[in-house]
This record gives sequence, C-alpha cells and structure tokens, in this order.
Amino acid sequence: MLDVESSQRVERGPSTVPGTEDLVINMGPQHPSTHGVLRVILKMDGETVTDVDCDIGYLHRGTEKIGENITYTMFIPYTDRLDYIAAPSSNLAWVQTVESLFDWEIPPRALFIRSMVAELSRIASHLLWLATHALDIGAMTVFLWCFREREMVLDLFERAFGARLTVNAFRLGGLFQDVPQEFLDDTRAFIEIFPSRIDDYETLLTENRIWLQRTQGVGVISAEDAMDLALTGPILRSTGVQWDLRRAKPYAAYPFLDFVVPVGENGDVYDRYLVRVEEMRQSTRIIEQCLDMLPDGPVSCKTPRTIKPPAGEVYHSIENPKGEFGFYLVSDGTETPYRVRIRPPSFINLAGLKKLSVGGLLADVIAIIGSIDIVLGECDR
Amino acid sequence: MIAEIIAATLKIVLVLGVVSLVVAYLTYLERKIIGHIQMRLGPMRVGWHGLLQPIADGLKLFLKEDIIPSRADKIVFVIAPIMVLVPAFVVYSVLPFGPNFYITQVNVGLFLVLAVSSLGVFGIVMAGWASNSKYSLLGALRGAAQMLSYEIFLGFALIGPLMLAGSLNLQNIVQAQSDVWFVFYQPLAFIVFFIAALAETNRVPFDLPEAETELVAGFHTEYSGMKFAFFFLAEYANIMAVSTVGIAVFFGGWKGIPGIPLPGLVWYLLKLGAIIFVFIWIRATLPRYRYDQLMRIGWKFMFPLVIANIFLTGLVKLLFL
Amino acid sequence: MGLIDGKLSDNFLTTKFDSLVAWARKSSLWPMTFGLACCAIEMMASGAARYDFDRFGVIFRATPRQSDVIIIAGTVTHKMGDAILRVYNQMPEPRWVIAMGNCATCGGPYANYAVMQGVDEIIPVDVYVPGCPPRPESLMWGVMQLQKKIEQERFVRKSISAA
Amino acid sequence: MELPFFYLFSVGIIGASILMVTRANVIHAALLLVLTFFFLSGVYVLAGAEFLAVVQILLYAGGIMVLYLFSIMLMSVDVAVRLRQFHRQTIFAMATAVLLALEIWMVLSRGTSYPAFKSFGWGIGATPGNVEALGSVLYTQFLFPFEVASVLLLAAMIGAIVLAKRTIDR
Amino acid sequence: MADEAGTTESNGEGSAETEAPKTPPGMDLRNLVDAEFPGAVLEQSAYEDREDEVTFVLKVDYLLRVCEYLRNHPAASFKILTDLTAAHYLENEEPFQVIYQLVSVDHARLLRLKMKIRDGQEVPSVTEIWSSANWMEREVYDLFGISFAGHPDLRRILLPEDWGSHPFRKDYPLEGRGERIYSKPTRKESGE
Repeated sequence: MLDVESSQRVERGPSTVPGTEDLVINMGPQHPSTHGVLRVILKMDGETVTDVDCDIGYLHRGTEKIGENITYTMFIPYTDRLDYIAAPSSNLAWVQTVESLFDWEIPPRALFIRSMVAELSRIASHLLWLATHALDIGAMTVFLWCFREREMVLDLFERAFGARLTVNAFRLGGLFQDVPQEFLDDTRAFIEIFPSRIDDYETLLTENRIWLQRTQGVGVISAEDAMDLALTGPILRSTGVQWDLRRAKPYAAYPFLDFVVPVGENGDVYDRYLVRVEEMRQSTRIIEQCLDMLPDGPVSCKTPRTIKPPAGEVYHSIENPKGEFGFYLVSDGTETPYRVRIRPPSFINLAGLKKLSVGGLLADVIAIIGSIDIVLGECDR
Repeated sequence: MIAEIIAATLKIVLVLGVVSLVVAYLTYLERKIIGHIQMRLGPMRVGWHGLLQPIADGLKLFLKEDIIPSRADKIVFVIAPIMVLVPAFVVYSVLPFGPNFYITQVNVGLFLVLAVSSLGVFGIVMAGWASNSKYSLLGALRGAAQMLSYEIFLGFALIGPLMLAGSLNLQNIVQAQSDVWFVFYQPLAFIVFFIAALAETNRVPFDLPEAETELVAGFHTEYSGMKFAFFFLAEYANIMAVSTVGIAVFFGGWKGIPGIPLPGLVWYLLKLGAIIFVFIWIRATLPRYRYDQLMRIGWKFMFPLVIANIFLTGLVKLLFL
Repeated sequence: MGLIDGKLSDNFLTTKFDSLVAWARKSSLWPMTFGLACCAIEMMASGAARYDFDRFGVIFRATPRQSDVIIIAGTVTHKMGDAILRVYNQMPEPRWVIAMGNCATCGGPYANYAVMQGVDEIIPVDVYVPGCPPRPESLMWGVMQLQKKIEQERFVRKSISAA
Repeated sequence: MELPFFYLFSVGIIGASILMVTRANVIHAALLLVLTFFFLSGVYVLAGAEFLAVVQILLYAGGIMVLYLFSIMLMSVDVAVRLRQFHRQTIFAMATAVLLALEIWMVLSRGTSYPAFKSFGWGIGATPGNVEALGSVLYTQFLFPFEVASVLLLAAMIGAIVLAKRTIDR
Repeated sequence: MADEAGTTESNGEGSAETEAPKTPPGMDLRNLVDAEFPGAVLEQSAYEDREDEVTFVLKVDYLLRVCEYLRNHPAASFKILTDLTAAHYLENEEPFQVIYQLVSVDHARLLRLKMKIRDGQEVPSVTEIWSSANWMEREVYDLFGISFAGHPDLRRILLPEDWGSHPFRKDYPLEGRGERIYSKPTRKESGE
C-alpha cells in the first residue's frame, strides 16, 4: 500500500542547493511485499539502498504477557497464532517446553505423529514462502501452483485436527485424540504426488535465467556473519553451516528418522531457495518414514487434570520452518507460567535485513525480505 | 470535401469504438487466460462466463470518486492520463487492419507510429511527478528510462524490414510481403522487436514502472476512478497497437496464407489474437527483471544485435539484390 | 455526478439506473490487499486457485486509490490503527469495509494492552465475518453479503429516510 | 484551408514559448516546451516537411525532452521555485533580441534570392516530405558535413561516458 | 515467587550434589570461566541437572569480559547469542533478571547466562560481541525498561515511540484498555 506518508513531497536533506540527495522510501506498514505489517524505511541513492531501518511491532499482541496470565493448556491456541503459517510447529515447541518440566513418557505413536505433522507444516510454510517469494519477484503462476498444494496440506490438517490454519494440534502429554486412518491414507497419497509438484516449481524457477539473475549473488552473507547475527534456519544453512536442531538436539521422533540436512554454499537468495526446496523433499521423505514406522498404541500419556509443573526454568527450542523457535519458560509451581518468553526466529532473522541489503537495489530488498521468510505474528508476538 | 470529412470522421469513430471495446475485452481475455493457466476459472459470475466483467469494471470506475491528492500538482495530474491515452489511440490512425480498412495512409506512416507512441512516456512521467508520492516518482523514473531506451531498439529493429520493403507506408510494407513474411527474412529483428515491445508496453518481465510488489502500483499509485481507467485502457491499447505494427511489419499484416479464402480483417484478427496470447502467456510465466538488468539487456545485448542486423541486411541487399 | 446524487424520486428510470449502478459496483469489488495477521493467509487462499475470488470479479489491488473495499484481515493493534485510518481515508468513495475474523471484529482472543478491540473503533464496518481465522468460504460469504448490501443502495434516488 | 491552421500553430508556438520562459516551475516549463515542439511540427506538416515534423516529435519531444524531465525530476524543484526568476540582464537580452529580429528580417526580405540559400539544393521541395529524396541528398551532396557531424557526436558521446564514469569510480 | 523458583532450583542442585558424587553439568565451562575471571559466576544451576539448562548467574561488572571470553575460547565457542530476554520478579531485592541464551554450533551445546539487577540499573550492551543483541536489547528496553549502556540505537521497537510505559513488568495490567487513548497519528518519524 501506500506508505504512511504517501502524499508528501519527496523528502530531501537539509541542503537548499538543488541536487540529487538520498531519497527516503517508506515501505509499509501495508505494502504488498512486506508480508504483513512490516514497515521498512529505505534510504536510497537513486535505486541503490544506502540504509535500511525496520519498524516492527504493528502486530504486537502481547502474547507473552497473555501467557503469564493463563494456564499452560490454554496457551496452546495462542501458539497457533504466532507462526500461523506453520501452526503445528509452534504448538510442538510449546508442548515440548512444558513437557520438559515434567518427566512424562510420551507414547511413541504420538511422537511419530508429531514429527509427521510438524513436517507437513514445514511443507505448508515453505510452500507459502515460495509462493510469495516468487510473486514478489514477479512470477505469478508459481504463487497459484503453490497454493494448490498448500490447500492439500491444509485439507490434511483439517482431516486430523478439524481446522485449516490454526489447528491446535497437540496437547500436553501427547495428542487430543488419535488421527483417523483416512488422514494417514491421504497423507500417503499426498507425498506420492508432491515430489513431482516440486519438480514443476523447479521447472519454472531453478534454471530460469531471470530467476537466476534476480537471486544469485543477491543478499550474500557469510557463515561467520550469519552466526554473529544469530540467523537460524535455512538462512544459516544456506551459508554452509550444518545446524539443524532436529539433528543437533533431536526431539519428537527425529532420532529414529533418516534425513539429510541440506546446506548451501554462497549464502545468497538463490541458495536459500535451493535449501528450502530441498527441505521440502526431505520433509516428504520424513513423512514417508513416519508413515511406515508409525507404531500402534496410545497417543497420550497419563497427565494430571490440572497441569502444575515444578518450579524451575527451561529453554527449549525446535527447528521451525523459519529457524530456531523456542520458549524460555519460568514456572513458579502454580497453574500459570511465571514468565513466557518466545524466541522468535523471524524477529531475529529480520534484524539481519540491514546487513543483507545495504548496497543492493530496491528490487533486491524485496527479494531479500522474501528470502528471509518472516511471519509477523511471531516476529512481533 | 465535406463528404471526405464525414467519411473520415465515420472511420475514426468506427475504429476508435471497436478499438476501445476490444481493448476493454483484452482485460477480460487476460484474466481468463491467466486464470486457466493458473488452474482456476477467472471471471464467471458477471454475465455468461463473466462476459460482462469489463463493462461492470468500466462503469464502476466511471462512477467512482475522483481523488486529486491535496499535495499533487493539479493541472499536470489531470493532464497526465490524457497524455497517455491520446497517443495510444492516435497511433491507430495509420495502422492497417485490412486491405481497405484503415483511417488514413501517410507516407511516413511507420515513423509516425513510433513518434506518437514515444509520447506516451510523457503521461507516465507527468503522472509520476504530479502525484507527489515516492512510489509514483520512482515508477515514473523507471518508466522514462526504460521506455526511452527500448524505443530505440524498437525503432532500430524495424529498420531491417523497412530496408526490404523500401517504404515507410504501412500498407506498402504489407504489400511487400505478398510472397514471404518478413519474419522469415528478419528473425533477429523480430525477436528484438518483440522484447522491446514488451518493455514499451510495460509488460512482464519488464513491468518495472508499475511493479506491484515493489512500487505498489508504480506511476499510477495515486490515481483513482476514471483517470486510472485511462491508464488501464492506454496500456492495453498500446499492446494492441504494438502487436498490430508487429503483424504489419513481420507477419504480412492482413495478408493470409494463400489458398485459404478469408477476409483480410479476419486474418488480421487471428494474428492479433495469437500475438496477444503470447503476451499474456509470458505474463503468466516469467518473473520480473531488475532495473539494472533491464538496462544491461537493452544496451549490451539488444543494441549491438539490431545494429548487426541492419548491417547484415544492408550487406545482403547490396550483394544479392 | 454530485448534482443529482440522492435527489430524485423513485420512478422507472431512476430505479433502473440505480440498479445498473449497483450491479456495476457489486460485480467489480476490488479489495485492497490489507493483510494483518493470520486471516491474511486465508485471504490469500481465497484469491488462489481453489477458491478463486476472480470468479466474482474480485481482484486484489495494491493501492487504496483503486480499491473499493478494504478487508481488515487480522488483529488491529493500536500502533496499526493510525495506518489503517490513513489507508481508509485514501480510498475513494463509495468504499466498504469487511472486518475479517474475530480480531478485527472485537479483538478476538487478544484482550490486552496492545490490541484494539475491533476495527470498528476507528472505521465503519459493513460486514463482519466471524472465525479465527474464517475459512475462505466464510470470506466469500462475507463478500456476497456485501454484494447484497450494495444492491440495496441508492444512488440518484432519495434515501428511504428522506423520502 | 491551411491558413487558419498556420495561424493556430503560430499563435500556439508563440504563446507556449512565452509561457515557458515565464514559468517558475521547471517541470511546467519543460512540458510547455514540449507543447511548443508540437505546434512547430504542425507548421512543418503545413510546409510539406512531414519527415521533419515526425523527427521533431520523435527526437525532440519523445527523446530529448524526456531526458530533460528525467534529470529535472531528480532535483529539488521546490527549491528552484523559490529562487529569483528575473535577473538584471535586461539590456543584454534586449540587444540580443534586436540582433535576432534584424537577422530574421533580412532573411524574410531577401527571400530565397539570398545567396546562402542558393547553395542548398532546393530540389527536395518538389516532392515535399519525400524520405528517399532527403536520404539521397544527405548521402551525396551533404555527405561530408553529415559525416563531420556524426564524428562530432560520437566524440561528445565518448566524452560524456568518460566524464560520468570518472565520478562513479571516485 | 521468584525466590521460590530460585531456592527450589538451588535445593535441587544441592541435593544432587549430596546424593550422587557426579559433577553437576557445565562444570567444565564453570572451571574455564573461574580460571580467567574468579568471582564472576555468582551461582550455577541446571534444571534437573540437564546439560542444556546450565545457567550461570554473572556479576554485572564481568558480563562483557565473560561473554567475549566464552565467544572466542575454542573450548566454549559460543558464536551465537540466540536469545536475550528479561524477567521481572516484583518482590525481589534485585527485581530484574537479564537472560542470555548462548549456542555453540561447534560443540552443539547451550549455556544460559543471567544477571540480577536493580530497577533503573544500566546493563552493559553486548552488541559489540554479538550483533544479534541489537534488536533483542531494544526489545527488552521497550518491554521492561532496562537500559543498555553502549547500545548504538536504543529505541522502542515493538510499541509506538510515545507509549511511555513498559508492559511486561509484573505491575502492569494485562488489559490496559484506555491507558493509551487513540490519538491522531504523529508524524515525527517522517522528518517533517
């Protein structure tokens, strides 16, 4: 949209001499390619970006504060609305954090279903990312194709948990109820089709000359800088660092699963694209293994009626599609948490935008924001 | 004398009426074709298969509040859409639609087309500057640089075929292709012409002046209602005009394939449909170029190419004809 | 057109004209892409292949100057309120507002210091679509409700209360 | 039939020119200059020089003026508007104007009998607007001046690139 | 409340020490820091003796030196500051805790640093050591009102510039409706 100051004179420096000074461009908080309510203030010299400042918080809903006032179970639906693109992943992070305060034995069937649903949500998230990223660069058809497959994933969620987007998938101690057999059948059908659909997207993009020119060598970051900025997820992996919490700190059923952590080389927008596309393929593999290995049995352990964890503090994080998504949780032994801190991958990755985009062009900033893959719900919390 | 004027007026009204209607339906066609490429249906509810959609859109835009931003330069802001639309329609005065279906013939016809269409950029520049918004200004700057550069390639690409035809009159050029279409003699020129045409009409992959995801709506960000409709109409009128020029110069205009007896106008419409389909197809398929890449392609790749093409054509003509 | 707006009495011509205007307006509702939170994702899904808003002539425009309806899709915070008001003021008349989802309707689950309890605190809302987030079908229903509402609007005729 | 148009265009040229030099806003001035070019090309058409008319629009209006606008838009117009517009150069300007008027009067009074005109091949005039004739004259009779002009333009272009490049490197 | 949390933790740790002779987790790091900066670590704890929950409570004066040391020492190599937050314990004498969550990719381990500070006490900024601290310190400043000395650009980040209070403090009500009455947009950021 129109930026907030859209009907104002082009801003100039204090100089009164006519000349070419830096142009200040204000994108957002409602701009088609800031993916929500992000506001980016760009200083530009012609088309070259000289400074970037992000103004966030337009979706600050005080989720952490709410979490300190309600019970552990009641907070699960709020986690849906953090990373609403991959809601089950957020659910998983929360339930595992709370469970880590106890010494419950989560039944294996629940673990496998959790991993499977988390991977499905990774696919859903990456599809949305690919759709919007391609749309930002101007490829319109990829957007609609990705949404076609995303709808299939959302149908699966609906079949298992009764909702499309904010699924409220997991409960403390396991699942609310077992997933229906049709869900498993449909998931199998989906993962049979899906790899060929990834091929379709790749046909449109991977070797497309325009796509290559727009993404290769754009927004380059080194591994050292990426770690300095605490960038996680596909951005860190695109620089060649093999850091995936599913591997480094395995949770749910990941210790039993065989998958590859794809890494890039150059740390540019194109490598992030390749890493994410490969992650979708790996997710398909993981889901297939989960389906094959899925044990029978209960889906929830015995949990007390009121959840009152012992006092103490834990930090637990999982590999969300966007990066390290974690909770720092302080319990004071009552029914409500004392302090809930969400470790937001989008927030921290977005802080790297300045480093990534200064010196590039306006169109590059768009591509870079797309490649960071932010979701404002979890960025602003 | 008076009869002439009346006849000319009738022709103008007829052509303009038909062109406006066709242009309006181009938007419908675009939505339908892109819809089907993207596995959806496109407009369905407004009229049979959405056939009344452009009319509803136009009527709605006509009845919409017409905002002139308070900090805009009012005169320039109002003139800008007219400056875009008028050249887009004036071009049709010399375009050949059929053997006897044209408004007038000028012996510098093709040159006139280029000259008039080069004026369209003024509207864009004026719109962008007068809106007094940064997105509009950036869109206008991009538009000016892009259209100015690509106009040169467009013009140079046409020189090859012109040398073969030996005339600037569009009807003569069409007549010169009685045996073989020039696209077979001048494939290089046609490729450059087509790319330049995409850029001239601000179409994907060169839709930088109105890149939705970067500049909101580019130079027409601040325009609403009827004025916006003018920009919209002009864009599609330009597509049709540039396609018509392409057909006339490279595809034998209204001349058909020998042996199939169809009127010239039908042949013309068939070819027009095909070219416009390619325009829309490209829009549905390709991402957008970046500004510096656009310039690099133009000046470092296409410009030498057209110069080489002219040189080659001259050489061949000198040696063999 | 300002001269005859809402001044004429009901007769064959004016009713036909008004229904033509209403038909044009309801058939070509261009919403502004105004995604705020979770609902924005469902709004995007509504525009995508399966639900295909284009069937109704609904295409998303990026600039408020060229849009007819603004779909407030998501939680409205106080910080965002300023921007929403500005965007709304930039839209040309006639304009409509759809409040999509519980957050835009009444604040939803976020009853706290940062969140505005419904977008109707700052701009007038025509259609409320419930859900958290509403399914694309619900949003479609909301658009159809709005179309019904537009059908009954009067353009050159006097308003009912004045008549 | 042609006379009213001639007067229309002439009044247009004069009016637009006067408006152009009196505008404080550079963008308005530039747009008025474009309008002047339009009327001028109208006069060319009336004089039978269709080719020249088209070139006038294509190069001056469609090309050079767009570049002008382009560079003007990058500058602060607001500041320029506030600058003082008329300077104390009235006497100098008047002298120049008188000289120019004298020159025009001489040309008009002597007409085509003026020796300088004789050297041009007025054969083109026989078939007005004929591109072929123009081309053949340009490449035979006036080949040398044409080539000199080309070389000059090339040198200027290279010079411009070198100058621009140096500022970028710095 | 916080005291409760603190005491139960240290109790747990103490009992673990007395019952089993095994060393508590994180001892290697503790020794590393103690050797270089004796007295920098005030407390050490870990929830249920888990390797990933090792927490050092640091003295404020030592923060920068310890952080730099932990980042650069090859045996620690905490290259990533993954999270920086705060917590408010209303009844404590030092009511605020600033919490740093470090990650070492090389050793695949986590470490939590903690500082207890008084209300209004400034904390040295770690932005020089980890760039990622920039936004997170701004966030803590925004929501808790803790200032960081030496931060390059300490502004509010999530809430509007003119908010005036710090909602994550425990004495701030959850439903603050009416506290900030909707006002006309301010344009100071536009440079006008």
